[in-house]
Amino acid sequence: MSDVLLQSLITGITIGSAYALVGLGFAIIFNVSDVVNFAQGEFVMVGAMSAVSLLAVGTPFVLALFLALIVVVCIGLILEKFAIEPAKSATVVSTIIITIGASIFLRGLALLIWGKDFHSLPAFSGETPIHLGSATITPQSLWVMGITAILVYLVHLFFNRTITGKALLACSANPIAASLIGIPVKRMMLFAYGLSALLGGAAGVLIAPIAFTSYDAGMMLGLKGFAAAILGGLGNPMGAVAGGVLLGVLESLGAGLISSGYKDAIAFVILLLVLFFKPQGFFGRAGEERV
Amino acid sequence: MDLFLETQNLTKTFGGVAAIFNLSFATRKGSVYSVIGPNGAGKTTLFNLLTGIYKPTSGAIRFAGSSIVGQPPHKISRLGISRTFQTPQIFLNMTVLENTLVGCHSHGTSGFFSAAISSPQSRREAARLKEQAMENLRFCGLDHLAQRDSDALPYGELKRLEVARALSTKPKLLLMDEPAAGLNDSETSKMGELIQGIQKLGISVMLVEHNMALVMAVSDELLVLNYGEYLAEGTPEQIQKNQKVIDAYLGMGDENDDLFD
Amino acid sequence: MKRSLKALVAGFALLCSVNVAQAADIKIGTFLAVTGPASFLGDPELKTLQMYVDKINSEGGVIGKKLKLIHYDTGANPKKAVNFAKRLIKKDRVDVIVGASTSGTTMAVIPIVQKAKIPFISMAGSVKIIEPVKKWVFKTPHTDKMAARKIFLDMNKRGIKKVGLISGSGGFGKSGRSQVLALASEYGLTITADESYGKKDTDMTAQLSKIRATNPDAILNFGFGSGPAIVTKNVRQLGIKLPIYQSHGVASKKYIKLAGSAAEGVRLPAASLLVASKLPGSHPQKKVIQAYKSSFEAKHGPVSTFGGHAYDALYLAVEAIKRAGTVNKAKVRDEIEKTKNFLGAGGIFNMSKRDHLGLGLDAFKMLEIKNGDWSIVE
Amino acid sequence: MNRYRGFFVLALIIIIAPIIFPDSYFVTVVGVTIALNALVAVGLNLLMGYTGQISLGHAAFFGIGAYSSGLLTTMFSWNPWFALLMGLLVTWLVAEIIARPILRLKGHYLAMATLGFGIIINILMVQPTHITGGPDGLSDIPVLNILGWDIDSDIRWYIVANGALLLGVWLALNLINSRIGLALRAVHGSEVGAQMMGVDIERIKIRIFVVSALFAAFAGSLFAHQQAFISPDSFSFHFSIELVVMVVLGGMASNYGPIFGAAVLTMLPETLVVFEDYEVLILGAIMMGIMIFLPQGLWVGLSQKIKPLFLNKATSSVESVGG
Repeated sequence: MSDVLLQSLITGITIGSAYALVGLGFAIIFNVSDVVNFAQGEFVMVGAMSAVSLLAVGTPFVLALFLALIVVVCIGLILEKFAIEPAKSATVVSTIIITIGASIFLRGLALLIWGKDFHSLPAFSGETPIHLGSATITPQSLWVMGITAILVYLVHLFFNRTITGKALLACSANPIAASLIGIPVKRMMLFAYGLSALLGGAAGVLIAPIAFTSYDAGMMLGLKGFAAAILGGLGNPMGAVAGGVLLGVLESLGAGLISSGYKDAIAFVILLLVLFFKPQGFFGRAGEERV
Repeated sequence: MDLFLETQNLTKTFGGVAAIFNLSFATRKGSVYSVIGPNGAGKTTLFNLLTGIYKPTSGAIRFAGSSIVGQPPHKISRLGISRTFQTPQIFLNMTVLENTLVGCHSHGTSGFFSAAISSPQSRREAARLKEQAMENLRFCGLDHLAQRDSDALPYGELKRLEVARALSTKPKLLLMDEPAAGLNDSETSKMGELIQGIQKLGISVMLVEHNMALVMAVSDELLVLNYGEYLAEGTPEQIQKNQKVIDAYLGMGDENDDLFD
Repeated sequence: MKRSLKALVAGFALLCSVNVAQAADIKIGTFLAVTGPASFLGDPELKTLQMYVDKINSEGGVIGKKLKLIHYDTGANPKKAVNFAKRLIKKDRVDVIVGASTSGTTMAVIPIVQKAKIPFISMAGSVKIIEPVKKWVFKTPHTDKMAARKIFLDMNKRGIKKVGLISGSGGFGKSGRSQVLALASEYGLTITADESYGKKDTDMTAQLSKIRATNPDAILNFGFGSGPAIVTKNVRQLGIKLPIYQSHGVASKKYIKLAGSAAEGVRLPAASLLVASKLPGSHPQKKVIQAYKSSFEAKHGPVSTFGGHAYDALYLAVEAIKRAGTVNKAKVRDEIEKTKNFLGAGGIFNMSKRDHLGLGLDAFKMLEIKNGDWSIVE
Repeated sequence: MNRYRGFFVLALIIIIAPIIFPDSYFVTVVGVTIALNALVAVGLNLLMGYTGQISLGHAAFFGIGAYSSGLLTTMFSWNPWFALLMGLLVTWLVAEIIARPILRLKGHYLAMATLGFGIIINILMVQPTHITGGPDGLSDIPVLNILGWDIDSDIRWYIVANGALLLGVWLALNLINSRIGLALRAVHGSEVGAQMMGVDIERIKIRIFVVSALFAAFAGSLFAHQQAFISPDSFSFHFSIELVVMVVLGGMASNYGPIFGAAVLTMLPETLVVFEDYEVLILGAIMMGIMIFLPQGLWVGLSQKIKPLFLNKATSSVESVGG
């Protein structure tokens, strides 16, 4: 049983890393604009799909990954510019519908461009698994965990050490005050979407060698990312990362130790319980609402 | 006159900082009792404690002889305390009359089922409540605007609408949080008359207000707070002569309310 | 408000008036999961139908009439399938329905076709579609029950006693799972583990290490989509050396491509179509299969058995219409039921009152993946 | 009375449509789907549009209704009407139990929690195959019978489903115009404000959540009998989203907006089928477009755009008379 436990943990952290990157994207966009971007999962899909296409036309591997990320960032910027910005005064519910519309639109676009097949990317550095006792870990898992850790650290530094990062946080705290002290809120919004798209795209190319990708692969990852962001306390980037890893581990422990059929149910039951007892998520700001 | 609303050693802290500290006071039935103090003195926090929106960290609140600590706001409202807000909490998605009708909520009994089938009993009740609401609108001089969307109302009328709505709960005690804030002189004097009119109906009033002329004109008694603590209590004349009060206000600099306007 | 009401009424009027079709055509209705989670079924199915309807028309049609194909995309949603089936019957007034990529959409429309009394040939897998027999309902793909039997026979031959089962939580996987559980003891097999995974799951190592802990002799996976490829990869990543069996749900080259080298040695039951060129010249189906394969691949790329089911369904209907000499629904139905020795892509069909599929276990070949290609296990 | 004017117009459209277009697919088949979807949407609108509480899990209640009817009539041969009542009862219980903790959440947290609830219920439909039939679903759900009248044809279903819709709209109309309705809208306007007016906001949110769940469950039971077959795919997360889109697209906080939204969203795929692979793309674009340009929804948005056309005319004619 202990090897099942260990294997479940490894799997959980790998998949959880992808959730974490998607969740981080959710948190960043929410921070700046109070919008939950349901098209976040589509960034993941577009990243992986673009890389697949670029490789297919003979682009060198690293360049293909790099260009794929640029494609995703462009999609993120376009989304902000043409769907989010024009609908500025929209309520929570209508922004939800807009981003769901955007996610359906991107899926439709992907369907036309890439068709309905599953695609896979080659692993970054071979497929020979590394043995840890009776459990194994693939090199790609290490890539996923490692690059996720680096990205998360960079985002953390960005928010705490750079002027732009601090300006982004200021926009979230009080957009009117932010614009009064000369922070270009509009450009910050654009930047946030670009950054989230980048993170989503990165999750896409990292996870594609493990999980494959298809035009409709984004939906589920988007949902899980949203759950991760909520679990960590919306608007708390590092909370979202923790939430993502936690969700991944919960799912795979649920599958490995309890019941694979009910593993999603287990993950969501725990999510609900967390919300019931800590309505602001694990790391969200709590306290009485001031009137 | 008997004691009506009283607190004993009331304290409320937010993250270790006391917004209200060890406050004890009592109001009399039928009086207009004002709470004044510099900005940040904890006046709105006090109202939120009295209406159950915040739970006190410690201390007691008694209304008409029984403790109301820990009661949810709607229960406190049904016990007879209603309030208006510093920034009006008008239901902007409704008309003026509908806003006032919500105030009548606790005086109706028809539930989901009889409402959904529009039973004769619920229709009779609706007509009765509508009459009550109209009466309160008339009292506040808003009856001609009854069918108007509330989000189209000028600020002064929004403030009076809040009063009409609060009166519809048939309160014994009405807490008014800066009713004159943002009003011009003529609107302010109208508000003053309204407050006196409310007192004449036999409803006690507790007032938080920065406009000292208004406060001095309508109040029977004043409580002065400073940084959440009791500073002084007394009639307008007594407060105006109180050295501690004068010092506290002078210490705040001249941007603050001029006590001796 | 009134104006938008008017617009609504006008919209109704417009939609209802587009109801003109040429009465002379033989109308073949179909509703497939061309998008959505089962698009890998619906897509080749639709392409096959379109290709062969064109071909038949260019050769002069059937009983002197042209065929007209009317298609709606269900996205594998049973709710949509119900309305589209009604639309085909009521609005388009089709003569026969071939279609439904998934068991869910098929089961959903059965009450409707039964009531409308219209012949319906499904391309979905579940045995529930034809067991018990429904008067107007036929199907062309091999059942999951047949697949389970074929696999178990092969396991018996190899001396496998204990099987670790993993299945997809979709309709195909669930239905296959219940057949496996029901039939295992008949072949003297024990199921040591019974795990599952969701449609969009990305990693199954947790389930597989749990299966490994039960010490099976082989791992059997019932499912379709990307899941089986991930399972295959994960098994090898975990260093599990056991034989892997897959179902006929992965019978397409895409599976080998996705699973890569991990797919080596995987066995699965599948129609002869996949190994057309490796069939002996004497094989009765060889001509049909090779013709289908080459014309599909010339236009659309690698063939899968799923398109073959559509080919069979279309030709079963067309042959029945030819024999009946009319599009009278009852007569066509009777003729479909009388189908004997029909050489299809999936096997040789012999239908009867009690068998609305008409395929025997011999329609399946046991295949093994060797060097990235299918090979026949004898 | 004034409040029923829209109701009568709706009833008129429903009655006239099949008379003008007898036996038309779009009226008697799609019309049934529209009516059932609209019934759920009207209920959801009570919660979302009027009370301001989002639910991304309403497909679950629709499903609970459908599965109660399906299971009790097929496995235990219950009378469909008792099964339907049982479905409502079960829904009531489930809604009541989860409403308390869930409705303490706000905004996106509430969205996530309801979404999670919907997914859990869907898994409970998929996994216990021996009870629910799993992903292959439940077949042979018997025909509904009203006073000896079998509801077994499209036109009969048209009558029943639209009758149910009219009943639902009538109840919703009464509710919204009552003391309760005012309190609900007050909760949407300002929660503290409503509390101070003596509204028990926790209780009233729970009540309306239950009511809107019952609307969904009732429609779900009818759906099960109309389709004669149900499977978990019909009650997935996607349907929850579709329902929300119906309400928002049509226009929240108006009783007819959601019906209009349900009609549009049900018709859209039917008409977009001609675009084949472009269908998905177009659907997404339409959703975004409407929300960007008519954020209040089609119903409210369009009528606001149309009204000035008439008003301008009216005012200008008045001016010319005055001049």
